[in-house]
Amino acid sequence: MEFFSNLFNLLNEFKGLLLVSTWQTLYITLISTLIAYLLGIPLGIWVVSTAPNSIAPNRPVHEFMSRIINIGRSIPFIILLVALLPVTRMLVGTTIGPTATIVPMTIAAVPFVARMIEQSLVEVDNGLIEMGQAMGATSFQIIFKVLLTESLPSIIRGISITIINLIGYSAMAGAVGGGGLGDLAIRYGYHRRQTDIMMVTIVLLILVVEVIQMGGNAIASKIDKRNVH
Amino acid sequence: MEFFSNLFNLLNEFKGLLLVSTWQTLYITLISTLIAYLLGIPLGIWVVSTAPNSIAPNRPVHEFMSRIINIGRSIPFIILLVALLPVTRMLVGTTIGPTATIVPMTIAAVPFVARMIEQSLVEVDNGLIEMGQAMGATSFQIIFKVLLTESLPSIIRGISITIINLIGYSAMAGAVGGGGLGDLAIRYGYHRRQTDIMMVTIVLLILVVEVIQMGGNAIASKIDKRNVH
Amino acid sequence: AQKAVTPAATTEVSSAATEVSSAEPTAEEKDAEVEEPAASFSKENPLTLKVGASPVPHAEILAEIKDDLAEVGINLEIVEFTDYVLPNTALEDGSLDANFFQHMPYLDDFNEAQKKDNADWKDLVPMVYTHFEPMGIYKGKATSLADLKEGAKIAVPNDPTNEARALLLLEKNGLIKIAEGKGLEATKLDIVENTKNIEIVELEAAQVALSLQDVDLGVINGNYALSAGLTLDDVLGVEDKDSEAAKKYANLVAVRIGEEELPQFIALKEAITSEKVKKFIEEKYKGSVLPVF
Amino acid sequence: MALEDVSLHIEPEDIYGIIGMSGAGKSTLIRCINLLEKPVAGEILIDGNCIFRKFGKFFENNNEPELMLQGAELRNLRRQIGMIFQSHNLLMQKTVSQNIAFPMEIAGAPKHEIDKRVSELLEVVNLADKVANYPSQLSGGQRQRVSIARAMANMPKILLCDEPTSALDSLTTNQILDLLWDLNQDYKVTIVMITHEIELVKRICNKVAVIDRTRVVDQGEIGQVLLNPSMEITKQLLSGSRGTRG
Amino acid sequence: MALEDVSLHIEPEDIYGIIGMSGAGKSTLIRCINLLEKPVAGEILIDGNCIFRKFGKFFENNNEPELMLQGAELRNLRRQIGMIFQSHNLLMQKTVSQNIAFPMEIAGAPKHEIDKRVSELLEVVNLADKVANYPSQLSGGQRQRVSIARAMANMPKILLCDEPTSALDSLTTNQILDLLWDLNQDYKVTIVMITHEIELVKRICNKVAVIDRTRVVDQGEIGQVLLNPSMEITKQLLSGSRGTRG
Ligand SMILES: Nc1ncnc2c1ncn2[C@@H]1O[C@H](COP(=O)(O)OP(=O)(O)OP(=O)(O)O)[C@@H](O)[C@H]1O
Ligand SMILES: Nc1ncnc2c1ncn2[C@@H]1O[C@H](COP(=O)(O)OP(=O)(O)OP(=O)(O)O)[C@@H](O)[C@H]1O
Ligand SMILES: [Mg+2]
Ligand SMILES: [Mg+2]
Repeated sequence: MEFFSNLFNLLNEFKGLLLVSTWQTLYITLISTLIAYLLGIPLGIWVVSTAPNSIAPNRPVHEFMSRIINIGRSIPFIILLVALLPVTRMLVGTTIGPTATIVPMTIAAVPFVARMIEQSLVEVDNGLIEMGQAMGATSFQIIFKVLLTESLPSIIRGISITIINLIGYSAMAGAVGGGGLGDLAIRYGYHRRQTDIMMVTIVLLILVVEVIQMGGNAIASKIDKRNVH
Repeated sequence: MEFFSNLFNLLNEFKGLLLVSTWQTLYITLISTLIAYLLGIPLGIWVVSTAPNSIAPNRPVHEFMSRIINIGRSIPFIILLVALLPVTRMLVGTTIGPTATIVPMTIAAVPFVARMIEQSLVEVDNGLIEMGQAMGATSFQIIFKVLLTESLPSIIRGISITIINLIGYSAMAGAVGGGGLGDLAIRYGYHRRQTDIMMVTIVLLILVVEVIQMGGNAIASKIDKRNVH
Repeated sequence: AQKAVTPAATTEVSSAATEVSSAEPTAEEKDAEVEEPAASFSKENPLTLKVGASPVPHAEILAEIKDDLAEVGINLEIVEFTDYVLPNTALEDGSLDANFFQHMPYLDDFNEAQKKDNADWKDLVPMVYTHFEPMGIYKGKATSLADLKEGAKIAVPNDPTNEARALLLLEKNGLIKIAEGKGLEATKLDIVENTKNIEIVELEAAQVALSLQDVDLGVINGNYALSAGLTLDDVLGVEDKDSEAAKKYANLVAVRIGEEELPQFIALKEAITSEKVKKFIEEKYKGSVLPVF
Repeated sequence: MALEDVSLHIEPEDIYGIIGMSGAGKSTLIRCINLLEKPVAGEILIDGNCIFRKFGKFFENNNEPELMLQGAELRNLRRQIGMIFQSHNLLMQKTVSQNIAFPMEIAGAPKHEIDKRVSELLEVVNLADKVANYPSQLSGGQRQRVSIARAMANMPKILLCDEPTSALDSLTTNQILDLLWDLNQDYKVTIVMITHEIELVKRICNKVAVIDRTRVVDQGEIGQVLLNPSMEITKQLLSGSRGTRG
Repeated sequence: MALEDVSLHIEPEDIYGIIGMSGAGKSTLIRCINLLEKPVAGEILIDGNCIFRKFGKFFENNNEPELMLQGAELRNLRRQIGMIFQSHNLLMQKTVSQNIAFPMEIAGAPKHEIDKRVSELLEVVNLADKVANYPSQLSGGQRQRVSIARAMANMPKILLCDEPTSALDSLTTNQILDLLWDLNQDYKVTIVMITHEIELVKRICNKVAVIDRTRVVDQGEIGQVLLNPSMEITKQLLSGSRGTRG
């Protein structure tokens, strides 16, 4: 009884903050994911298709892209964030707050996305690529009409993994005023040691993660036609 | 000229710290990856094989495992780290230093690993699972002799992605004196604004990431027999 | 140009203001600013003030005066940071109007370092000093400074503001010696004398209190000690409130140079140094945070 | 895709042919025998033992209990049934010999026995020189031969063959047919074979079933069904092979 | 896997059969024609145009420049060559009609034309009821028919068929052969067809090549090669189909 009335009071007191933070988490991660995929898909495709024995082998380009991706993945997030401050300011006019967070989050996510895309694309049956080539498809057509369509379910599963990874990053971005549930949990749970509000925040985080994971899996299974009944 | 002599002095001064940090990064991430895979592979297999229409459908178990994974992925790393302090102390006798870092790193990595394994396993051709069933294989045999062997190249690619992700986490593990290159870059380069040492550290990080990514890709290509010439 | 602080304007205007002040304002212009009456905001037409702050105790103190400022037409927006670099760069570039997390030695050092890399850097200056967070040496496995054994482990915060301070406190208590002239730049690499072969373990500031069991001693910020449930019984050495340190490390609200006397900041200064805040700090932090006004 | 109204009687030691047009339901039918496919309703008996029974309310005997072999019982049954898949289903990451060894490993045969049997089978299907190759390095017919060898590895009592020689030339087909014949004669293996080459049925089967649009339309001794075809579809399948041009 | 000593002369409007034992190199040979496989040395001409030339130092004419069609030229050539793959190679995530439409989309045909042609082809291969199904929902023979329809979608000038009827019953096989025959007669399509059923070669091919262990051992007019076989392997392939038992 007392537990529930305490919880109720807590929720009442922090309602606004919790709502805003949930919104911020969704806003930051979904927008960054979107932009990161817009940039990461071409990058991933590029690095896969220029690989030796792939559809458009080009060793220098492949190695260059691969190196760029690796560099992107090497730089600790907080350092990337600071290094990008001028870019962030230029793009969104401020360096703090959820919107400003999107810039470093996106840049940090792009190389990860590229690797996830690579992971999905290399699984496509070589026979299908040959089929495309035999039909006279350009590399571009093979990419769009064979590789991407055939690996779509796998790419979707990768998107869930990426979004949830980015939710983790967004907690770090909280350090610089980005906000969001992860940051809220850290500030209240870790810095202020208010375990109750931390718990509520983590429950919300779990719900968000749950929805994204279940949604991703459901969509992937639904669109996957390799095993229809 | 001056640049090089400066660099030389810097390297000389920080030689010890750089070496130790590189070692710490490798130690922390490789051990955590190892343990995380030992735990994450069974978890991933379990969640995949109990899924509807899979080899051993079991809705309650599947949902329970899936939920556990999602919870693991929801909790911000720094909070997980604090929550695990008692466990860490119990397991390694201390809560500080590189070895203590391995505990939260591993726990944070396990659910990620499980999802990466899931991502790889679901790509295995259904016809092969049927083949195993038709031969009278147990679920266990199908898992080991069909699913895991057929998806091994993809799993190896996933391991590179995971290790590199964990290197990112290890930068955060600086909170408990875990050390490592990421932490060094943040503390000296970022907090103390010593750009030169930050640069050197990041170059080392890039090298580590490069070796892991190239190694992973090379092994994956080598063991993949779907396209041998 | 600084007059243009209209009610509707928030961040954008502040950044415009920054650009103008970079044009080396003359003395006359500065005077003009000071003379500007505080009529640009009111309860009906509130002005939003974005202040970056650390969660504890800074953001909590600000939360305490939020209502008071609303009374005079200032909508205080608190942006919490757990980082010590971004609140300064964000203030300088106009993303914030003020910040509240640091002490003067750190701010000086920061301005100094930024100017080295960036000729356009505009100094940030203190607007009001508020409180002091005494740092203490707390018992871990060891129960006194005297019987510290050879090779003992001492945990210190790993951020630059706190690490150097912790090392200086250890120096003051005769445990180590730090190289001359390092001051707040000091890290464990600058220890020149270490007779007991003490091992310095660098941890996140909030973490030190949680890992006390695993080290011989820990140097902890007062507020973190408080939230970890540590009491005065656990303290072996502390920066006391009347010491040099108290003055030196007094926390401050920083603003961009030339804006110290803007009416909204004067209002903020009044609110944050009120009797009410003093009482709040004393009651809430029980001596681990001390008001300096 | 459900089969309708299917009732086959395959006796031990039969070589039972199944013919029908593409898409008629031949593969589906054969997959019911080892329960890879679960019938909606009906009854399957092997050697007199019921392995599946389920009757809807429209059946007379709907009071008999439902039954479907599960777990270890099902696995034991399946280990005695070899299967040649229409789409081969080879493990792409395993060599030819590892693929052939697969069912023996599953059944827990000792290593030396596996090695011995695998080399025998490699000789039999004429792939001794490809022992260490991977399926991606094989021609279509070579893959099919690996699949045939694999199905025989465990000395099954029943062999389900889904178009086992569809990718093989006439010489190799003959060898495989000889092999099936010998298995049946010497080891009393019951063979169920789908094929679209009626010649093959005539040559080695003793019984045949004709499937048309998910129904078994004719079945019985080979002479009865094929030499005096009573059903239209059987006549067409037979005449189809006579050709219209040439 | 390199073919050795191969020299084929396929004239426009030929229906050219290729026979040989499993693993002889038939698929490899046919894949050289559209350069999916790159020969180590040799020369390939289509319609008198050289698309590949490379001679090692052991050849007489090693002073002729190396040549291999690339980029847009290669793609244009390939768009005029239809191919039926031995392993079908259907897009698993696309429906039957999308698979058939694929080469036309690649060639940039307008949508209404694609729709029209796809429904024609669906009728031709008898899959009109499967138009919206995915390959995983098809039987083996149905998949093969999708692959056949796809190869014909673009009205190719050359049709490479790698065992196009291996999974089809005699009735359907006849329909497909009629179709190939009509294409050849009405639209002057050159057809190269691998098959292991010598009957088929006899029925529609005018020329045939016999491949044995990576070499072309015999080739020429059908009557000359098959009716009076001079090579041992040809005799075996012919006799193989006569059967040894029955
Ligand atoms: N990727 C490869 N690596 C090595 N050898 C290969 C590879 N692909 C094919 N081969 C070999 O080349 C030979 C010819 O193969 P090909 O596929 O051309 O045979 P085929 O005549 O079409 O046989 P089938 O009738 O069985 O399809 C075979 O012995 C095969 O094992
Ligand atoms: N997963 C599925 N979903 C829906 N329909 C299916 C599925 N699998 C097969 N079918 C349909 O069931 C029918 C019978 O298929 P089956 O594979 O048994 O044919 P078949 O007689 O073996 O033909 P073929 O000689 O071409 O292999 C076909 O019409 C096919 O389209
Ligand atoms: Mg079939
Ligand atoms: Mg072939």
